[in-house]
Amino acid sequence: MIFPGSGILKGLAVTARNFAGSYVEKDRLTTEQYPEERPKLPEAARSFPFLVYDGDNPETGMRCVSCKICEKECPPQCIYIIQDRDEAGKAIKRPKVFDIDISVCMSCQICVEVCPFESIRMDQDYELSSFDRFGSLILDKPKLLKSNSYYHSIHPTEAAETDGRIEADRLKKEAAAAAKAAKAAAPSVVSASSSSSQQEGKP
Amino acid sequence: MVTDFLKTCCADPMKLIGEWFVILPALVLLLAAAAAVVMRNLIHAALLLTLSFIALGIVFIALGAEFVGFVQLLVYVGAVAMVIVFSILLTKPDQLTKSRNLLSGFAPAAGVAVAFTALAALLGFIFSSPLAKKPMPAPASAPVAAIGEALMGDYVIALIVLGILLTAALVGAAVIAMEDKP
Amino acid sequence: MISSLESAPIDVLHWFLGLLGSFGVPAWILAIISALIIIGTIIGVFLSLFALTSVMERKILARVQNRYGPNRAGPFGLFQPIADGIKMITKEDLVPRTADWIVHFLAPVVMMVPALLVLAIIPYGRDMVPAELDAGILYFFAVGAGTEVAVFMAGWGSNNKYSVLGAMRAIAQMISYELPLVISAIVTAMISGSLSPSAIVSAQGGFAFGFVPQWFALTPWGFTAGLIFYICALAESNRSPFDLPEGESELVAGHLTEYSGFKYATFFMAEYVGMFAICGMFVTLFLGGWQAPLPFLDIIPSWCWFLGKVCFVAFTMIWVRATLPRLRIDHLLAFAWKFLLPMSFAAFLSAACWHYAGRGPLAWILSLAIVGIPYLLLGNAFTNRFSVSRRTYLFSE
Amino acid sequence: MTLQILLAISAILFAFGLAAALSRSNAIMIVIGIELMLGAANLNFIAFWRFSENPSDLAGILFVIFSIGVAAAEAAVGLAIIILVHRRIRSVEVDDASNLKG
Repeated sequence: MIFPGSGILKGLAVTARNFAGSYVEKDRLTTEQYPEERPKLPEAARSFPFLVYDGDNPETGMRCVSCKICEKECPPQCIYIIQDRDEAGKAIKRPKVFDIDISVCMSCQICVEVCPFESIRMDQDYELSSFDRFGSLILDKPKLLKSNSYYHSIHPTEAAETDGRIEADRLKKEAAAAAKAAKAAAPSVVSASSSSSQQEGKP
Repeated sequence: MVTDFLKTCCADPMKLIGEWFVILPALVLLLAAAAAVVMRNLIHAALLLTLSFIALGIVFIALGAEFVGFVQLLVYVGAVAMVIVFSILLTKPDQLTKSRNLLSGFAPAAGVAVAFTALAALLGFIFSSPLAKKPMPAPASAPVAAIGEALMGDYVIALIVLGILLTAALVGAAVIAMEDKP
Repeated sequence: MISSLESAPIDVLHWFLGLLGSFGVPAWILAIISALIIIGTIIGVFLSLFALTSVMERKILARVQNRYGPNRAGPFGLFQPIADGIKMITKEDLVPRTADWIVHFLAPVVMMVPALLVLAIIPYGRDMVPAELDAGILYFFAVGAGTEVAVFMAGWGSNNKYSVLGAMRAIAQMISYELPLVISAIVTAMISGSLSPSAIVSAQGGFAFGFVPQWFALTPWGFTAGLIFYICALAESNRSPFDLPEGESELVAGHLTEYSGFKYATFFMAEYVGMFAICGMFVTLFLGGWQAPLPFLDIIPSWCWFLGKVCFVAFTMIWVRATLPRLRIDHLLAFAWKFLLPMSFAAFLSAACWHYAGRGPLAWILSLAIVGIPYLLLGNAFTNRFSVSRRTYLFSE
Repeated sequence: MTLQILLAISAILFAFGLAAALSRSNAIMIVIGIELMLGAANLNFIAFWRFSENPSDLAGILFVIFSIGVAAAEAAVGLAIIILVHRRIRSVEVDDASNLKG
């Protein structure tokens, strides 16, 4: 013999506790009030690619050498690169145009994997909606270029790793160049030093 | 005619409204009933019947029988009309318009003829009777307390019999419409 | 000061009418104007209550589920009803090509009329009844019966099988729950000896021992009848857990499926106004109407008490909605016929015993027994009947 | 207004009901006709009560109340029978229910 209706009363008590509790305990309310509070993104969060540059000047510090590997590897083919040329028409290791159509990009990160110069990386910016259907969904070079410090702010571990690798590379190359220079002694000191300075890029 | 109307209107508007308060619902009642009778679509007929019940209830209220008017609305609109509608839905709602029309064939025409003969006879009696020419007496009312006293006093046996009848009808309807177990 | 607040609405009306009268407006026009002002005020108050509730209900439901609820439109989301209204008005009014268009068109109107008409007989405060009717309670139920017609018209006129199914469910539910509703309301009429709402309210006046209000809900029979009335009110206003006529998950909103735009808004409005009307009736019949719960609280005007009680009852309805899941249709009808109807008869009998046993301690024991024993028996029979055993799945695993 | 008008209205209503009950072949329409006739009778009772010498004698009103109760019982049983007939012969046309063996 149970008291009929006690289950309903129990249920009402539960909902009443939830109702009152949501005014007392703030951590019951898990909803984020989006435009006012932003989610703290996990470090591994990724949206679309961007280009990293070193130092303060995007043009001179660009890591990209316009090797076009990412353009070839991109599965939906959303990357478009034109190599820059100087007045004489000679190719420079720098892209003149670098566009990513993020309406096509599928965030697969293959471009990041294949880039040998640690130049293209994944961003965390997710507020990319716009009223312009064609223009603003194609990110061009000025929009894509972001500083290494920004990279450090979004993916600190990964950025430190990348910097370490670049530094190690540079040291290795310097050591190799030094060894080469020591071994080959005199004959072509000028050319060796010039080539090493070109390869290591800006620190 | 028009001047008369205006004169009454200016002299005592409330009296005029009072009179039309009976006539207008009565007109609605007759129109809705006529439409309900000739309507081929059963659902429309039932809805028009509901409208005529509402109009009848308003006529009762306008005549001073408030309690009866409300009972009429409660029982007819709330229960009888809904039961009719429900049984229409339970019995082949797909063949609604196949019902035979009025005045097609001999038997229905005879039925209508009988009805109109009865109407003519009734109207003849009504308009020849001296009793029916009586003017309207002062407004009467039936207070609920008085109705209650009468129901529990002089008419208590009738009330009990009605209660038994309703119980029997409830049980009977349930038994009749119960699904036969094979 | 206090007495002026108490009768403030009436005083303002009289002042305004006196002002008009001093300009030489004839008396019968004044009578019409006064009626129009009263009607306008009541409709205005209830429509703004509806607007407030439509946002408060969502906020309360959200809080129960540990969410915030609407808080974007205006401060605390209070302008949400305006946004909803603009959305509803600007939406396209769709009528299905095969619909019975005249029935389809008339249904929202027919739905709205009884919802507004029933507001006429509710006593909103001391001497504040728009229409003092001898048979007020009967009027309430007679006019309320129009809602069923409207729901049926909506379901049939849409020419949609889900709508017809929803309408049939709604009619079955409303007819079934009308009986215990009326019987439990009649119990109060029996004790107070009148069918007039204001007489029933004044029968609940006064305080036992100087502080316990003599509301009908505080007696065994009144508590039972009140609970039955409350449950039936939930069912009559199609609110959860009895909202299966418009169950979204099974019937795609039942009779409302083919309605959009302003017609849908009208249905929504009528449903909420009807809910407030039946809350008002519940307060009038069982919670002492406009009477203050404690003697010294009389300083607060009676209409504030009435409004407060109505809002409280509406809040409990939202609370119940947040708690209980929807019933199945056969359980719903069985509950009405096999539990609520016998219980309302028990309440009837219990009230009679209460009256004839002198309303003293003996009456308490007798009426409590008459209500309590059937409750325990029926309730246990029901819980055993519908108890769920552990399911065994034959072909899984 | 005189008693004549009310009686005439009630007579016309009665004729409509009679016509429906006699000429329609659908059983539900027959029930509708019977309800109309009962309504006409009720209207007569109320009219006579309203025009009576002694309105405090409530016989007319009480008769209407009983008549409404009886009409409700009649509608319930009648429609239950219609549903039963429909279940047996899949039709609510009274002409089709011509077999005495059910």
